[in-house]
Amino acid sequence: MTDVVGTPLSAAPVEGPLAVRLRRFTDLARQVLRNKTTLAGLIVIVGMVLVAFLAPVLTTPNVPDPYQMPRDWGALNEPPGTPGHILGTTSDGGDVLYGIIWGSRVSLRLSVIVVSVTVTIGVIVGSLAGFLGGKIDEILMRIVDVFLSIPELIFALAIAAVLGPSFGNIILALSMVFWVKYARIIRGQIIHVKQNEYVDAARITGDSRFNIFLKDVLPNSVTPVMVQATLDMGSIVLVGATLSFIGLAEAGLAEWGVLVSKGQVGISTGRWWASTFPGLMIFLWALAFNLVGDGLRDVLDPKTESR
Amino acid sequence: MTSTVDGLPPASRPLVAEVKDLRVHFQAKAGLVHAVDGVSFEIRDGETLGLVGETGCGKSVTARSFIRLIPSPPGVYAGGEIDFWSSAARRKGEGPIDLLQIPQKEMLEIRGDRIAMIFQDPGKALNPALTIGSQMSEVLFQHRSQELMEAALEEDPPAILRRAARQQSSALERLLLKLPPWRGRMRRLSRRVDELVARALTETQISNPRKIMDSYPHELSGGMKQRVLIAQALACNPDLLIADEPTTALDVTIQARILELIAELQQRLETSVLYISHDLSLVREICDRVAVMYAGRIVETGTTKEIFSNPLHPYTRGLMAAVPSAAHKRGELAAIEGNVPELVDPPPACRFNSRCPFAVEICRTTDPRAIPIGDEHSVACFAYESGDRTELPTLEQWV
Amino acid sequence: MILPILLIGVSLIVFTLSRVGGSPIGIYLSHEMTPDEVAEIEERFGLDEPLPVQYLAWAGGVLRGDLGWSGVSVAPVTQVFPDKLAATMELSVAAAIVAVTLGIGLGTFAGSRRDRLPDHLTRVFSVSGASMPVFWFAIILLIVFWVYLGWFPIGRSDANTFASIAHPTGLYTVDSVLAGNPAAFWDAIWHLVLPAITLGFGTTAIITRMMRSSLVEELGEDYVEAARAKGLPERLVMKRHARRNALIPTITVIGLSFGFLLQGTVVVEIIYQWPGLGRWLADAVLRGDQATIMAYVLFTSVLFLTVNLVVDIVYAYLDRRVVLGA
Amino acid sequence: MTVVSSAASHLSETVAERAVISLRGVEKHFPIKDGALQRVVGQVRAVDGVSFAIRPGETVGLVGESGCGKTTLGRCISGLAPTTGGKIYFRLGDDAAARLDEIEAIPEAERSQDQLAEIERIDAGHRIDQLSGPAWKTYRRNCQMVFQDSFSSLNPRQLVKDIVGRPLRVYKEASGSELTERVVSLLESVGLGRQHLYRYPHQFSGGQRQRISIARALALDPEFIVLDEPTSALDVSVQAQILNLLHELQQERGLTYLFISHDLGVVRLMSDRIAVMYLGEVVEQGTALELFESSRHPYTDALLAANPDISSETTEMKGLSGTVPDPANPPEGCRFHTRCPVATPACGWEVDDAVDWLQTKETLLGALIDVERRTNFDATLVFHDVDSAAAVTTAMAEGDIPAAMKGALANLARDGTKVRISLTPVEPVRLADVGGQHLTSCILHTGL
Repeated sequence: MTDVVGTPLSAAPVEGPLAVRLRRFTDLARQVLRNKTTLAGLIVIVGMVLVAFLAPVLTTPNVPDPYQMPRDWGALNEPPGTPGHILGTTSDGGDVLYGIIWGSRVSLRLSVIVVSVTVTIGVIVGSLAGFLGGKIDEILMRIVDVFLSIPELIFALAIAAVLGPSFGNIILALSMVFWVKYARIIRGQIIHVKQNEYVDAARITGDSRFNIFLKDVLPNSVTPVMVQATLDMGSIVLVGATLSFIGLAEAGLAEWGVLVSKGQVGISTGRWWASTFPGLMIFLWALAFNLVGDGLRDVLDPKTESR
Repeated sequence: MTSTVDGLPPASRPLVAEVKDLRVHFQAKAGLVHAVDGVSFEIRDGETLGLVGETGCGKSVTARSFIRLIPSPPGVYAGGEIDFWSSAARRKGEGPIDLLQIPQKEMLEIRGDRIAMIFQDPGKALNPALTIGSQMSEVLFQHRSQELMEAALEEDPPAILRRAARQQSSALERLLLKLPPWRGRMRRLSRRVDELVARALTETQISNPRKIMDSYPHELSGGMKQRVLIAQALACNPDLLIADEPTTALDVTIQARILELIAELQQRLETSVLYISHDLSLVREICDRVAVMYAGRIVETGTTKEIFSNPLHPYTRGLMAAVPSAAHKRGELAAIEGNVPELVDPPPACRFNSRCPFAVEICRTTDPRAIPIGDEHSVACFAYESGDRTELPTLEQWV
Repeated sequence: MILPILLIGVSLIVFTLSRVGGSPIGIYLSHEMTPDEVAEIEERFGLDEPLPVQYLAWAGGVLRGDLGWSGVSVAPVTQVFPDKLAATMELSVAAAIVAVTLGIGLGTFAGSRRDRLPDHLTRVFSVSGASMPVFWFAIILLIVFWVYLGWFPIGRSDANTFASIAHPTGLYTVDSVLAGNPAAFWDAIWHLVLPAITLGFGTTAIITRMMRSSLVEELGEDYVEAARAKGLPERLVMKRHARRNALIPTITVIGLSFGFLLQGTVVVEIIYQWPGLGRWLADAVLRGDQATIMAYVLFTSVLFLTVNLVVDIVYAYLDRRVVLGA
Repeated sequence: MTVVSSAASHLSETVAERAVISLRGVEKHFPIKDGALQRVVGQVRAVDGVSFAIRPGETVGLVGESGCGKTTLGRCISGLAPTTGGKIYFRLGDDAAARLDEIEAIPEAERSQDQLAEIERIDAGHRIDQLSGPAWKTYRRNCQMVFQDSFSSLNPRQLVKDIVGRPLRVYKEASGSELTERVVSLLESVGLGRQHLYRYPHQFSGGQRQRISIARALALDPEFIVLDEPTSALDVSVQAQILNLLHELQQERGLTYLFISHDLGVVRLMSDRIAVMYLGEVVEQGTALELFESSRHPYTDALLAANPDISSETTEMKGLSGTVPDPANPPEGCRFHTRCPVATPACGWEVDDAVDWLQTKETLLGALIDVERRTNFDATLVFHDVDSAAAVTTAMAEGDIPAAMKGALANLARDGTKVRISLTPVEPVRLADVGGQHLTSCILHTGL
């Protein structure tokens, strides 16, 4: 009923393959950025990533370990606005601003590592299950189901607790838990994409199974994974910070969750700042990636709004 | 199957509906899409009017405009009117109402009661989560609540029951209605509705209505679902039935049965039918008159006999020659080259000019108007404009 | 049918974790013990047996209700469990009620006004909910409503009120109703408001989003148009057709988001000093109390699976095309 | 197996001494799985013993309604779906086919070692599921397919050049600028051009996309193309373009087509010979002219009657009652008997038909508790109460049931709430020649 047909094809100028592919990409990018909230999210992300990269320039790194909070024993519990401690200090004299800046570095590292590891594992497992099918699919998916039976934060928490408190272990624990989602998504996509007639058409040309998987199946299956990965860049920081809030990171680490936990003690006496600012950063980080992820989904994958 | 109401010839029967210069536009990113762009035709009492055209020509939008089903936004009724004479109004000698102007409340009273619709895909037009019986009873509750109450309840039923019969119960009331003293009367009411639903199903030659009523849509075959939808549409004995490609999703042998059924019911109930289709040979079988649509406009209207024996518009001729038939030799179908034009902010012109082998300058710059050719035939083509009638080449020359 | 497989799988994971994380008898050991004494304890707990045997022994113990010794509570796990469970259940059920009603309501509200102001506002709400660190949100609410405004208390109940009534169920709202004590009831509710809101916020966001998008999808279905063509008023079209069917996929999400809710209890209980399972777990994590952690993981998974089983049954009831067990 | 022999030998109309594709009793059954253990509880007999041959240069039309198995058969022939029974041969010589006929006429147990070896030798060289190496490649290259849905049959992430050029790349026929030129000439042969090389499928209309599909199928210069409803998704004016194009290409390149469609008008126009399928079986086959001018099967008659021809003025459309039966449990005898307007008592009436008839008697159906089945022709119906049982017995005896079914009713006896019915058993119907290479399975015409 709403099918209004046809751009007159002959009118458009002839373009080379590169130009066509590039234009497809820029068209998509323009479509994504047309949405104002997506654009806002992207700006926040760029800002935070910049801060992460420029941390050694913006602050004087603590020695020997810049990821440990510096202690200014002469300025405990200073409120925001104190000279030298614009966002105030913690109960043991840690500068909140320093924690926020180096915390963004920690969060960036956390999310990049966990997302790349989990996407890789997830795509491999999901592809094996979805493309090969049969018994392999059956076994892999049962494993995935078992993993999904434990709420992910609880699972990660148990692993991290067993491994002992350290931020490295948090990264490890999250990597062990979060791949499952991707395996499931990509398997579902592949099974769906496999039914398309272009896969049959490729089989008729006589191309190998592996080529068909690589050229026809995988490229048409990855979109939801990209969307999910963007969303997870945010939610992994959320979960990671929760774990360090509970106490699974090293004490004194310049990490947002640790800082909120540290500041929590003081709120009953009105010292609100040590928790509020780092927490706000977690919120902004997650929000920004959620906005961009939503925007991507609206453009790339409008059918599956949320699952 | 030309039906004769009161023995009158088609041309002199009273009007049921008259569409005048209807325009429906859609707001798209690229601009305003003129999906329906100045459509005029009339439907007469008891006749079947076929509205034919290819995908995207605006036939479905035109049909939905009768009961204002176009979602807005993005759709806009940009002009024109649809005049409608209900049987009651005509009996009382009242004038028509403009379906595009009446308030929403009146529109709700017309939908499903005076004007009913059956849809292209019977599999999708039924709610998968409700039984057939409960879906069909909705129509009766909506439009026949008064009669239902009179038949099943006492003289002046309490408000809670009146509201139930009008489907206005709140969650709490629905709970209360399951308890005495209302439960018994509620049961009488639903028994009465079930009877009416069963009768409506029997009308469409369903031999086991009670079983069908308890079924869910997925348990029925496509043909059976379409029967159910027809029964539902005709339950209130409407003045006009809009059939939007009702058999496209069905197999041919089932399709033929459904068409027989519609024709038979139409004869009996004296309903007028607006039949939307892309299939010329079907339209020829079942319609009294035909209007051919192309790219948002009507290019030709006339009696079925006229249109098929003497098609005038180049598009109509091309379309007919493109349908494979026993008369064709392989490889010699008449294909209309090119594609349907874009309908975003179109300039004044004959919409067919880019594909028309006979197009001349005026076709590209001016909107054509409908030119009457005889009593029962009109065509929107400049070739028939001037008095000297430069006739187009014949159908045979198309190929 | 798949449930036993999942339960066995979960128990295997828990067992593996408890063996990986150092000695499961760490809680009984101390530095003063001689190697012989350690070996004796190991033998007593069957640690000299091969792993499959250990697993079976452990699983058998779990089935008999032996979940080990909780170092944090200095008592057997099964003994401290019920009270803490009641506290957590009261909190999560309250949060779930908030989340489901609010989520479905808001989702319907937004979905039926697609791309208009209410829809945009709801989107802001749901995106923030999904991005909100629960522990930070809890702290912010505490700062505002407890520290500055003093409207709501923390903890689970007022000590005097607690002592004034009996606690047969451990659910204080229910207990106070049973005792016929309105003051105790209000006290229980009062203590419940902030934690329940905090806990429910994220879940509300998830449900809202799902409800909105599935409603938008349903509204585009042919049968909704057909319902309009029947002359039904928009209210009925929405209620009987669109909303009802949009609930079907939403139900699944509600089941899954229950996991989100459960994991949220950990931090919420820490911050609001709620004496439930979550806080118990956090303590155990800090003190390296394996038995408590594993008991918690096991329990949470079983609860999560049960909820989703119920959800599947409800789903099949709502959507007659689904055949259970297939 | 006599069906096979008659089918294969009678189709040797053209002079060439081999067929392109020969089907011999092809079956494709899909298992129905149920329960947690996914046990197989039945078989959907999508294609159930189909035999015919396709000669070089001709177009065979395969027509039938949805679910009749025509698309599945097309997928089997093009090698996309493995068969579960019967054999499909590629380029089987007529002499080899004749040998197979001879040997297969002998009961399996009585065949000699030599004969078995001969079958094995023929199979190894021509049977598509046993081909390997170069033989498989030859088959794969020469048997292409065009699909119904041009949206889903073109990879949305590939440019037209990659889509059309892909077969050339797979067989390393061309690369670089030569590949581009070959693709351009392919595009030109289907009415597109160089300007379309670097476009994505979504930038084309339905008709144009179908042209791209055809260009891809032509890339390796195949002998044979399966056309699976190539124009069903298109508007008539565009359909005409594509049908003309297909004809033109066939003339130029001497292509052989299997044209699958539900549209009789299109099949009639495009095909030299036509096979009509119903519920997994071919019920009639013959030349297009024979089939349309003097069909010998009531199902074909029904299709014709339901499909008005636009050029004739006075056709009365007629449909069929009932629905297509479940292919997992096809009717006995002639599978069409449940809907056939001219069914006789010998057409295969069975217990299920009696139960189906009860469906139309609502009150009686509700009283039916159990069906104790001895065979498909003999069962005891158990009713809730004596009255219902008596009512059913009377109705059946007094001819409330279809006359043909009543004719087949051999025994009807009531014992309390139980009604025993037995119907005359019949053999499955077979395709048989009724003259002029016209085959039908209708017993009214075959007299079997």
